[in-house]
Formats: sequence, structure tokens, C-alpha cells
Amino acid sequence: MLKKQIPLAITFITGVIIVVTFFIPHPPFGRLQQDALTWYSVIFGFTMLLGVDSLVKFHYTKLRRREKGWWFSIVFYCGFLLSFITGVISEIRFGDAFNINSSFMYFYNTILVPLQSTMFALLAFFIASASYRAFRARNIDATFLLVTAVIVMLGRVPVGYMLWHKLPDLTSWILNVLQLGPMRGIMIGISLGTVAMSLRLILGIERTYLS
Amino acid sequence: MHISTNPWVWIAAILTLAIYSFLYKDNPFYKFAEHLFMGLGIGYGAVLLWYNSIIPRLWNPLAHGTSPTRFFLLIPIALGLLSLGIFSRRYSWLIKYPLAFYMGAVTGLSVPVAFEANIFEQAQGTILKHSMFSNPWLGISNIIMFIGVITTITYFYFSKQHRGLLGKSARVGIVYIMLAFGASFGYTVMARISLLIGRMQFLLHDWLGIIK
Amino acid sequence: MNGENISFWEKLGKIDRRWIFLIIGLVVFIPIAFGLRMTVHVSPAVKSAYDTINSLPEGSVVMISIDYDAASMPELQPMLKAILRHCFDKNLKVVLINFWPLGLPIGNQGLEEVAREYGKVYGVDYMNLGYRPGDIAVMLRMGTEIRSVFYGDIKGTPLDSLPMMKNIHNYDDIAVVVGLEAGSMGDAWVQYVNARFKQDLILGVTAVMAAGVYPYLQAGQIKGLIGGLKGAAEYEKLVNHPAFGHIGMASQSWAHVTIILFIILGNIGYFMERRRKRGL
Amino acid sequence: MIMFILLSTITVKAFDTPNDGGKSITIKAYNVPETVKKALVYRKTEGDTTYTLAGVMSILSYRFMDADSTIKNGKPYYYRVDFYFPDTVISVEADSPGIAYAQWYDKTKTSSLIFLIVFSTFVLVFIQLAKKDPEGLYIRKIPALDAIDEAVGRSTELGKPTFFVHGLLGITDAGTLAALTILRRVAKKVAEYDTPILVTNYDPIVMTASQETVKQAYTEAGRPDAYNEKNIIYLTYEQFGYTAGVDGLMVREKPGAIFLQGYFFAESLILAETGHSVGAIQIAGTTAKEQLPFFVAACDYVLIGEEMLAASSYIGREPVMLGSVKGSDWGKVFLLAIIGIGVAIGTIGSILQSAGNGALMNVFEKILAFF
Repeated sequence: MLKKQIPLAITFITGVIIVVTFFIPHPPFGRLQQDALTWYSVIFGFTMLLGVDSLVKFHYTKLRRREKGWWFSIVFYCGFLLSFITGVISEIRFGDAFNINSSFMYFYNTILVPLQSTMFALLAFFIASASYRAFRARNIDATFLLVTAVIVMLGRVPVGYMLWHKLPDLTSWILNVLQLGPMRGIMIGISLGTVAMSLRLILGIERTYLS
Repeated sequence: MHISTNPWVWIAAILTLAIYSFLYKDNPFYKFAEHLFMGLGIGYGAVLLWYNSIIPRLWNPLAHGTSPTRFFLLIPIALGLLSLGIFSRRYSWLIKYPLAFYMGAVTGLSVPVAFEANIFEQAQGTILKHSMFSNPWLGISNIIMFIGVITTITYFYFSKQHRGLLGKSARVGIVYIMLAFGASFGYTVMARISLLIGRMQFLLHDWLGIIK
Repeated sequence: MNGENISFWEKLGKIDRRWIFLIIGLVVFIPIAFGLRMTVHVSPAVKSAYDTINSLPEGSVVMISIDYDAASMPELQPMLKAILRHCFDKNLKVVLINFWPLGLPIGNQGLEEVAREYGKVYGVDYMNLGYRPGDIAVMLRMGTEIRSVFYGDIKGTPLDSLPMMKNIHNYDDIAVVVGLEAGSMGDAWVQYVNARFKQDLILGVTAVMAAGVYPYLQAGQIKGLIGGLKGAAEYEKLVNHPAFGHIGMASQSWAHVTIILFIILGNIGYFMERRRKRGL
Repeated sequence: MIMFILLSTITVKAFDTPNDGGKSITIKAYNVPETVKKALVYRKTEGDTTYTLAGVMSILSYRFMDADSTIKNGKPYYYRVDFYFPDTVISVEADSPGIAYAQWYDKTKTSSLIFLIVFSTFVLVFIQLAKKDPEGLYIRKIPALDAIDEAVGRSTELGKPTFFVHGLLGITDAGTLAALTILRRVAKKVAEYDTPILVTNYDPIVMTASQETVKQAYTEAGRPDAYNEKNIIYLTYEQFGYTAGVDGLMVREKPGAIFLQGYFFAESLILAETGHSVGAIQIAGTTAKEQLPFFVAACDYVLIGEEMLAASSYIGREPVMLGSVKGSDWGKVFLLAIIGIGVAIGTIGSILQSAGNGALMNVFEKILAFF
């Protein structure tokens, strides 16, 4: 009962209330959607502790057992403390960790941003290796994939214009017509699937881990 | 050539190269950058959470607010505390309560989004209108797009065997999907290459000072 | 004789991907390191952006909105610099504003760098408002008085102590707003500031966004559109100061061509292998 | 003279903003000449002697919504709009005061309500029918889901672990929920084959949900003792930090099977390419339509959009689940029918209109406006 029925009831009630209030602008119902999001972020604050706990423990075990590469766990702790402490200090000093003069913003820009940008920029290499490997005319479907990819790739750089001056136009036609149709279909499918899944959740048919 | 004398530029450059070394193979430099990144990321996430949600959404209304409804915020706090039950073996099932709330919230929040933003807007855009046929080429294009939407939807028809008309339509749908995916892929290449260009400029301009 | 040929093509079909990484790296590196350039063909959308700024009388105020962060910096920073050069060259006054807090240092760095090139003075020829949370609300309130949202500039200096700000109060005093966009703030500029104040707008956007913003140009809601690194290169050509945009464009083009060559080689390898297998 | 003409033509109306929760008044101006450069709205209420500035009116739509925090329901507010022309300013007062009140039903959402009712009816009816007659239910093949067993099996043969990589969105995303269903299946297989599993998480709530899911799966497989909470790990709360972490784990642990499931952003291809480089069978699934092309290019199997959301029904094969899928398919038929009818009416309508009869065209316009 406590472990099964009540959670299912909570899901049912929350779900129904939020769906119904979508149609009622009158207070207090009109704001419930927003409130649900606020609640979500509050609960999220607590579960973040679980995440931090899981990570800290994971690296602590590595350190204690002197597992292979244990000293990288020290690097992890340094990074964690660096951003956390400067964040808290900046918050207290400037009332906003993202103030341009704060130490947090400074570390963010000098360490985190280059790391993010570089990791992101790995894509330039991976998009090349993926196209080399995947775009082979193995069968008819793969050929379609290949053909539009190559046309669009060429059509978006000056070389494409030099090859055939209509190529940029063809490219935008492909993007606006050939691409838009199926993407719309996919989006409609996802939306209907989401609604169906929501109904299953409310009815307690789809329980994932609650059963 | 003016190599940078700013130690922070050097740190950024070394971290950049450390990440790139991964392209060759896994190595201690990458591992260093990776662990530093994850550590910074979790600290950053905690600060972000504090700054974007706990203070404005929980602390401010409770400490400075006057609205009587602010005490409703005690409910998510209680649910949040229940999730901490996972630290104890005996009470770990308490996590099911906040999770059940989430399930309900997912349902409630995603249904309106599905209708408002996606289904209707997409369906309305699909209906062929008189204005779509102002010239023959535009008309043909719109018919081609229309067929694309319809056949793609039939591909996602699950409860019937894909045979006969449905089978043919779903087959056309897959062809459309492949054409669309190829186009999306090709479209993105440019943006991805510019990311690398950005890093190269950082290394060659800001750090090594080889280029102006 | 054929045996060797076939195995060469087949090997090509299964080449270690690290060679691909190396080649892509080189193709991007070489044009940048050696300053190779690409002839750039100026599109009407960029020309129209350039003409709008070019037609402004000396002393007019251009507001540039930095609505991006590090992730889109490679595409949008060259645009910022090219536009700043144009403005300073024409003795226009520049006001920078930010709607992405994390873009603050990026925009400021670009502004200071170009201002130094032209020997411009802070507070007289250019200034940076910084960031205030509130997005659209900030945009709208600036329509009546900038000081109602920005009490001071990026460093906290009161606006009235900056000489150039004496006569700048709201959109009436701003000739053109240039929005450099990596997200949805560009739509907000059009839908709120253009719609309510008939403010002239130019948008500079990432390559991925360009197609989505194009209808604004067709509808006349924006005066010009600069899209991606290519757009930045075009603007550089117009201000006669080829820089990162041009260099980047060469890398961009060569990288695209290289990837397409890889795809072709991969397919040749694949067909050779298939032919051999059929032959067996 | 000109002043007089302008004054006589512009009218301003103030009225309660429709379909809202109250505390807001809409001001709309009519017959405004195009030469107007700016329009400022001023407000006063009972007891005020002078007007105060309320805001700026759009000079494209000539509408302004006054939702100032001081506005109370049921109280009259008087408005004045100052229109700025190149050489003059003209003030026009609203013909009657605006009174705000809250509505109980949002009329703009009628179409959503109707569709929701129709769709829910389909789903509920087919669930009931499925309970009565579970025999006639069918679900088409989804190869990516059939491949789960094969992937875990191969991973076991090779003596390599299985990886399950969650996407970046939290549990409020339907894709994340679908990913948990798939995780349950994967974890069950893993438990049966007694092979190691590693689940990486970006979101702490998803992590706790994953722990519950895997624990359940191990219990179902009859091996609750083998469940180890430490195999479901949290990595970091930063997009590319997460990517760096997962990549590192992939090259070090060399998994035999990788599941990339959930909502991904740009990191999709970084993960998929790294996974491919260690020789793993990769099964991806996402509702992020922008990332699907990359998964299709780099992975062995991909669940495309709705296929992922149907996973729980496909895997479970419970009659009620399959019934709900059938119901949602009928929802698609309904939607296609509306589109079809719309196109038909529009086509015939435009033919009739060119022949001089615009009645059907009006119907068509109404259908479009309904959405």
C-alpha cells in the first residue's frame, strides 16, 4: 500500500490536476503549471545532493583503494572545490556568481569555457569520420541519405556556387521542402506518443519502476 | 610571433591540447582534463542551481515573501527530504513519493506542450492552402512536402502490419526520413567546422601569436 | 596487377579514422596559419546590412546586442569585429548590450580590441551597458528610458557621467540595433522592439539559424541579415578588412570539400570490395 | 485641420484581457494613421488625479496588455494613449474604463480540449477492447528493440560490460521515461546473462530512478543479490563534462554494447563515434529530431522518435499497453482525416470561390483558425 498504491495515486492526482488546470486560467488554477515547475526545481535541489554524494563516494573509494589512476580523483576534487568555493564566495561578494568581476566568472571563462569549446569542437573531426564511414551507397536508403548530405554540404560553401550557381538554391529547396515534411511527421508522432504515454502513466499502466 | 605571457591563456591552451590528444588515443593528459572538467562541472552545476532556483524560487519567497501561498513550498521541501531516504537502506523506498510526483508532473506538463506547440501547429502547416499554389513550382514543392508529412506519419503506425497501401506509404515515409536526415547532417557540418576554426584561432592567435 | 590495385582501394575504405582526423585538422589549420583566403561573393542580405550602417550620419548611435556565448563565438565574434570596424571607421558611436550573461566578457574583449585599433575613447565613442536579467522586459523598458534598467555601465559607472550617454535615453536616440544572435533573443528584438518602436534592426546569426530568420528580412522587419562565418566574411569584404571571417571561410570550404572527397573515396573502396566479393 | 481629422478617426478601447487569470486589461487602438512613430499608454483609476505611464503600445498591432502588479480585478481603470507623430502628439482617451476579471475557461484552448477528449477516448476504448480480446493485437516490428537481447548477448560472449548512457534531459521528458523502460529490459538481460552493466547519468533524479529500475529488473530476473548500486553512476552536471566523462569510460572499459537513450544535444555524435571506435554494438534512441541523423549515421540501430515512446508496449506486450498503442494510432488516423478534409474543403472552396461562391472558403478559413 505505502510502497505501491500511494505513489500511483500521487501520479494520478498530480497528472489529472495539471492537465485540467491547463484549460482553467482562473486563479489559483492558472498558475499551477508554473508552480509544478517550481516544485520540480526545489525537489531537484535535494536530489542534486544525491548526485554529489554519488560522485564524491565514487572517487573516495578509488582514492582509498589506491585504484589505478587514483590521483585523477584528486584532480576531480580540486575542480569541484575550485568551482564550488569560488562560486559561493562570488555569490556572497557580488550577490551574483556571474558578475563580470567575480572570481567564479574568471575561472568559468579561463578554464571551463576552453574545456567546453574544445570538447564541442571535437565534433568537427567526428562529423568527418562519421560521414566517411556512414555515407556509403550500401542500399537505397543509405544512398538517399548520402545524396542529400553531399548536396547540402556543397551548397553551403562558396565552392558549391562555383561548381553550379544554382546549387545554393537547390540546397535551400531541400532544406525547406524535403526536410520539413518528414520532420513535421516525426514531430507529430513524438507528440502523439507523448500524450499516449502520459495517459498510460496517469492510468497506472506504465509504471516503469513504481511497480 | 608573440607568444602569450598570460598564464591563464597557457592553462587554456594546455587544456585544449589535452582534450585534442584524445583523438589519437586515451592518455593521462586527457584523463587529467576529463576529471578536472567533471569536478568543475558538478561544482558549477551546484552554484547554478543555487543561483537559478533555490534562491529565487525557495529562499526569497519563504524569507521575504508575504503571499499566503508561499507555505505550499513546504510540500516540495518535504518531497525533497523524502528523496534523501535513499541514504538509508530501510527507507530507500521513500524516493518513490517524489518520483511519483514527477511522473504526474511529466504527464500534466507534456500534454499541453504536445498540443499547443506541436500537433496543431504542424497539422495546420500541413493543410494545403490556396496561397501555396501561387506559382506552379511552389505548388509542386508543397505537394511534395505534404506527401512527406503524411507518409512519415504512416511509418509510425504501429498496430497494423506494414503491408499493402500502408506498407507502401510507410516505405515512402522511410525514404523521406532518410532524405531529411541527410540534409540535416549536411546542414550541420558547417557549424561544426567553425567550432574547430574557433579553437585553431585561439591556439594560433591568442596563445602562440602566429597570426594577427 | 589488379590484385594490388584492389587492395589499395579496399584499404582506403577501411582507413584508420585517425588519418581522417589528421587531414581535417591540417585542412583547417593550413589556411589559418598561412592566411589563405577565399574569394567571397557578397549576398544581398549582407549588402543591405552594410548599406544601412553606411548611410548613417556621423555621430549616430549603433547599439550592438551580444546574445551569444563561447559556443557560438567562432561564428559571431568575426561579425562583431567587422561591424565595429565599420562603425568606428564612420565615426559612429557604439553601445554594447548583453542578453546572455556568459557572453559579457566575450563582447567586451572584442569591443576593447577594435576600439584600441581606432584609438577610440571609452565613454566618448563607445560604451558597454553590460547585462541585466529580464530579457524582454529589459528590451521594452529601454523604449522609455535606458536608465530605468541600466543604472550604470558594465563597471558600475553611472551612465550620466559618460559624455556620450548624455543624449541617449531610449530607442529614439539609437539609429540601428544590431543583434548578434545564437538563440531566441533575435526573435524578441524583431517581435518586441521592431514591432513596438519601429526600431531599425540588423541581425547577425549563426549559420544554423540563418534559414529560420530569413523570413524577417523578406517581410522587411529587419534591414539586413548576416549569416554564419560566410556572412562575417562578406561583411569583412565590404569594410575592406579581411580578417578571421575570410580565413575561416577558406578553412570551411576546404574542410567541406575534404569531407566530400572522403565520402567519395569511401564509396569507391566499398564498391571495389563488393565487386571482388561478387567475383569470388 | 489635420489635427481634427486625426482626432476624429483614432479610437481607443480598453477591455478585460480575454481567457486569462485576471489582473490584466487590454488596450487596443483603431484607425491609427501609419505615420505614427510611438504610442504611450497611460492609466488612472478611481482616486487618481493624474494619469501614470503604463507602457508602450505596439505600433504594428496597436495592442497593449496592461498587466501591472497594481491592477485589481473588478475595479475600473481609465486609459489614455498618446500617439507621437513626426510633428505633433495626439492624446486619445479610451471610450470606457476597462475592468479586469478572471475567466474559468480558456476559449483559445477548445481545439486542444476536443482533441484531448477524442484521443483519450480512442486510447481508453482500445484498452478496454484489448482486455476483452487480447488475441487480435498486433505491433509492428521495431528492429532496434529486437536487437537488445542480441547486443547484450554479444557483449557477454566477448566478456565485455554493457553501457547504458542516459540523455541530458530530466525525468519530465517523455524520452527519458522511455529510456528507463528500455533500461529495465537491458538490465534484466544483463542480470540473466550475469554480465556487468554501467549506467551513466547526467541528472541526479534520473540516477535515482535508474537505480530503482535496475534493482527491479535484477529482482525480476531472480538475482537481487547481484544488484550493485555503484554501477549506476552520476557523472557531472555540465553538458560537455558529461561527454568527456562518458568518452573516457568508453575507451577505458571497452563495452561490447552501448545504449544511448534519451534526449541528447550536440554531444550525440561525439558519444556515438567514440562508442563505435571501441567496437561496441550501439543502439540509440532519442526524441531529439535534430540529433537523429547523427545517430542514424553512427549507430547500428536507432529508435526514431515515437518508436522509442512505443518501447514499453513493444517490450512488455501486455494487452492493455498494446491497446493504448492502437488507440494512439487511431488518433493519427483522426488527425490525418482532419488534414484530408481540410485539404478537400480548401480545394473545392477555392474552385468555387473563383466561380464566385466564397461560402465554402469561409468554412475552410474557420477550420484553419480552429487549430
